[in-house]
Amino acid sequence: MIPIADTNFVEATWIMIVKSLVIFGVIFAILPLMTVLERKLIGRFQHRYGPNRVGPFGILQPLADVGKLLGKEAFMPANAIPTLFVLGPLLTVLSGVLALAIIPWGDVQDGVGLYGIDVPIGILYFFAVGSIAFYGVLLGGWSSGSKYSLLGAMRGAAQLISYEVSMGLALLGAVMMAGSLSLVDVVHAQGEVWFIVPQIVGFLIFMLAGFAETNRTPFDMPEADAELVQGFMTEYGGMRFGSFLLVEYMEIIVVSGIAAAMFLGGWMGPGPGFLDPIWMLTKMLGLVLLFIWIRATLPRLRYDQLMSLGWKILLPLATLNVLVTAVLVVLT
Amino acid sequence: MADGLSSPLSAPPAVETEVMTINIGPHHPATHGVLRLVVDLEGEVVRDLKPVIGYVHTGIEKSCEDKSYWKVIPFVERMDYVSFFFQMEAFCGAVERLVDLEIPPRAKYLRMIFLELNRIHSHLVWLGTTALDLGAISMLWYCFRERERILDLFEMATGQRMHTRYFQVGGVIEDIPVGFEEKLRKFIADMPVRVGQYEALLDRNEVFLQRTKGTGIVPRERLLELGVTGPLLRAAGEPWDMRKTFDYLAYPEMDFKIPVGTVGDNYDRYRVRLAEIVESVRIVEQSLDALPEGPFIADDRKYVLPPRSELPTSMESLIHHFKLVTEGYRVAPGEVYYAIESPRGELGCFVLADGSAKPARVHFRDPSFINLQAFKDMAVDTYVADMIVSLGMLDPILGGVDR
Amino acid sequence: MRDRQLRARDMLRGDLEGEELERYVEEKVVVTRFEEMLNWSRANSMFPLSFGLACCAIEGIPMSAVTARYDIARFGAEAGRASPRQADMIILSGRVSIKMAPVVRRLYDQMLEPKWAISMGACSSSGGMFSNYAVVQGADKFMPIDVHIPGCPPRPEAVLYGFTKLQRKIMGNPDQGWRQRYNAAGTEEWARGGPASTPSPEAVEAYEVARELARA
Amino acid sequence: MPDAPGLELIRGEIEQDHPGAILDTSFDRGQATLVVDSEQVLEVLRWLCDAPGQGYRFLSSLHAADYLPATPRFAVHYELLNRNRVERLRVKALLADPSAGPVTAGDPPPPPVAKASSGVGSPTAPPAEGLPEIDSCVELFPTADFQEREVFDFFGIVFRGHPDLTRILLPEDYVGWPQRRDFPVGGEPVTFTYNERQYG
Repeated sequence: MIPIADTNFVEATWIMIVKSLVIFGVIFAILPLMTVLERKLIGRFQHRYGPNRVGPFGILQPLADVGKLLGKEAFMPANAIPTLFVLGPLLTVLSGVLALAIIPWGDVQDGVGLYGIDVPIGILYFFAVGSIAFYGVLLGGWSSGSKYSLLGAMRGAAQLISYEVSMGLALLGAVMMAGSLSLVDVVHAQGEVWFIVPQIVGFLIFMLAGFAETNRTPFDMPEADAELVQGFMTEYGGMRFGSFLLVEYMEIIVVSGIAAAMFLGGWMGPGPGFLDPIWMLTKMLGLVLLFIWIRATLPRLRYDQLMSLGWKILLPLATLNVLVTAVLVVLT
Repeated sequence: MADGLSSPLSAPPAVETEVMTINIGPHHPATHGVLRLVVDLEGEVVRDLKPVIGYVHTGIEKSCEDKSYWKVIPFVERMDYVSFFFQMEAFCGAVERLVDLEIPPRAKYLRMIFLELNRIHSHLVWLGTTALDLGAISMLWYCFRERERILDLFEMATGQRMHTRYFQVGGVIEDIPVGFEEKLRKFIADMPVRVGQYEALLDRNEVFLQRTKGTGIVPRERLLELGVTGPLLRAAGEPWDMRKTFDYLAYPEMDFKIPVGTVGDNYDRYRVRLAEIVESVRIVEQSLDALPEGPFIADDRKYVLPPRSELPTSMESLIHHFKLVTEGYRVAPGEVYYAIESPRGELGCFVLADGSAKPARVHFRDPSFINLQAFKDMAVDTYVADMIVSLGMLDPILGGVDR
Repeated sequence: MRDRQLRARDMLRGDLEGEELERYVEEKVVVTRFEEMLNWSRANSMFPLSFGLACCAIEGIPMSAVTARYDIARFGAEAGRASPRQADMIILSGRVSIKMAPVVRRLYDQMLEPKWAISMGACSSSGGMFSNYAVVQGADKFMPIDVHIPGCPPRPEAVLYGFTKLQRKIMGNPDQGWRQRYNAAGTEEWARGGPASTPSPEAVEAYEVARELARA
Repeated sequence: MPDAPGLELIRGEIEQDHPGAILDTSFDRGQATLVVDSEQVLEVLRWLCDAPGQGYRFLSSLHAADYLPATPRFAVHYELLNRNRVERLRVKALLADPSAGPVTAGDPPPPPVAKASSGVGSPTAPPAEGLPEIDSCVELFPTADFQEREVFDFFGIVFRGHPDLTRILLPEDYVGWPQRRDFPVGGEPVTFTYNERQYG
């Protein structure tokens, strides 16, 4: 057997399986709650209640949503390309789930690492897997056979290319300070000071690019509903549409998780070791709230403004940040 | 981006590109109703567009010919359904000119109060929906919060939220109720604060400024050629407001300013409308202060229903009431064009009387309909996203466009 | 508890016996429960098509009914979808002109089953005051309508009331026999003679899963 | 508004340049109207727009009316506005109905004009026969574009030289001119329980 990646730490297979099941279960319990959280929070931002009729505090709302979406008619437009049309949502879900694996929830405790996997190429893995999502968007939009979908998909692809670069460069500073690509090592390196302090520029660029990566409000070009109806998912209905929606939230979790691990000290926090995952979750949730807050507040950028922001401001800034960090790291 | 403004979108790109014709509407989230736009896109740039209208054509003008004069009023309200008081005023004013009826001063002031409240209401609906098009979703809720207060006032005085049928030929149908003034004063005290809050949310937002500044510019001369009036024209620097130039109601006695823009871009349109809200609040305040005592409807029994209290005692009143309700009043042949300043520009009403109790022709010169012709000039050779913003800033009400 | 009672009753009657009886009872109970569950989720998660025709649009779902004072979001119906593929409910808010009627029908056809329609206001219910050459006298002429809301325009409270009526209808009170009556089974593709409308594979799968779970 | 003598002055000046263009003037309820020969309406409008001292450069509204029993049956109204002097002036171009023949006042109204307008809908094909015609003023006032289309849509008045004279508000394949006085209002009775037998 050829090892895909060299792991720092070897565990029994059954532990890995249990771990993956637990992570999967926890995340899929959080995701629906996030949708209802967003709807309720945006409601509060807008002086209203939001869903509150289904279950206590409307907490069963996502259950109803999923049930309804599952019960919808499976439909494909007459001029869609069948295989690719189905493949689109599958790919996005796949990439979202795969990216969850590297988020570190805690240190190695009692011989078990509280994370899915700890690959030495951690960040690269995140980029590699995250980029697959855009294949889903592109294929889904293109194969729908609708002009709105096509425009949305094209915007999505261009947006990915523009922002992936700045995102990578933004993380590079933290990576250089930690001296490792592994997320666990990066968290360990933040024992004295969280990287948000020395790497504030990197953090901001990463979050900005994260908004663009997840197609959230100031940068929701691919699904700008005032212009392109629903962008790439115009023709999707039922659970295929639901999975696009779900992946959006999954990507928010992933981006928040990476940001928390890279810049906010990951699981670090006062208290005994078993609180580590709680700390991680708290930090992630804080970032998720930021996402929701911004969605309720900011208008959308124009497509060309988005591009020039990415290429003319974020990219030079991120490069400069990397250079300065490199010099400082070498000097100290 | 500064370079985004100066980039020559009108020049053909270096690479060979294909024009894609895309059909926006009649159902589209950003067309404010059922406008259909056939747009030629070159990449993201609009190269040509053609508005296709008529999807809510209701035949109101034809229906009006079939109703007696006082029954026409509810029909005309439903044309431009966010500025219903203005349609009523245009029609009632035209008929008053036809029958040469002077309305009492209290009715004039009451009409002004409701017209200006309606103007605020219309601008609030515009602000909310346009901000929604821009992606600033919460503005809709903030604007509609204030709109509900206006509708409460309408409901208090007239019994209906929308389409109130409050204005009558000869005045208004009822006096304002007790407590209305107090509620209105509270509202006009709050409204400028709220406008400040909207500004805080939008005007200090770099994204909003980037999206609106320098987009959708049409020069003043071209706007005048196209017959555009209202805030669009004023944003281009032409101080043309019929409340100032023509003498109707008691506007000459009011002290208010005409907000004027400089460049004529979408940002100016936004600023002009926000400033108009503040000016309208001032007009409401002044007319409330100066509200004269006296009758709220003219005392001409030929055209105006007698007061309810007279019916049991006066035979003559009963006869008048019966005649007016069953047949209506006859109007001597003639034609009148009466125009007022609606939230969207010149709202003209042409009434042709042929001597019978029904109008022979009612035509509305709806500002949305005329202004929509400028949309092509605003949107061609801009990005499709700017086209959506320009459409929002144009503020067409499709009920008014199609009538 | 209940299936034990049922089994006891049928055993007493002697209609069913042994294993057959077991299966019968389980199927009955599970299927009705599943239907109920599905209807519950459909009723509580309505995505309206963000679509407006005329005056009523200002008072209805796209605008007033979602605003702070009325807040249809409480019922989980604020997520207006611009694409008819993702919407469950269309609200005809305003007069339907002869030019618009084919478009509305097309939108309705593009929505995926199951779908519902509310006709809001007098104009779309009956033509209202506009009894003339340009307005379709009632939207029932070209598409099935589930709930009619009277008013010109109806107050947002009336819209909410009509919506809760629709929710009750979806949950099977009254039942949905009208669909057969109107032959409102399918989409445009179905009408062209395509394959008959079948439940989606996901739905079938979910159904199987639920059955398995119930068995275990 | 120009007052009554002012209106006569305008009439006199136009008569000098375009003899026979002005058929009549009227000053009614404070509104001044020039009744113009439909063949020369464009000249009159241009004169009112360009002549020194006039400057009626803003076309507020363009609409038509159907005076059915009267002899020149139709009229196209131009509501002109002088924005410097804040004066309105209505120009009214009378148009006979060619399909009706010489109708005198008091004759029964002609049958409904619901003929198949085959050419309507495509700008290239000539409009149906038997429709009144008038010159388009789109060159002079670009704002007249939509309004002339609307008048054509509702009254079947053809504007010669209009760039795209198609139906604007009604469906393209609609037959008939609904705002003419002899066109029925249409609609249909609503069935209620009490009249179900009658209409149901």
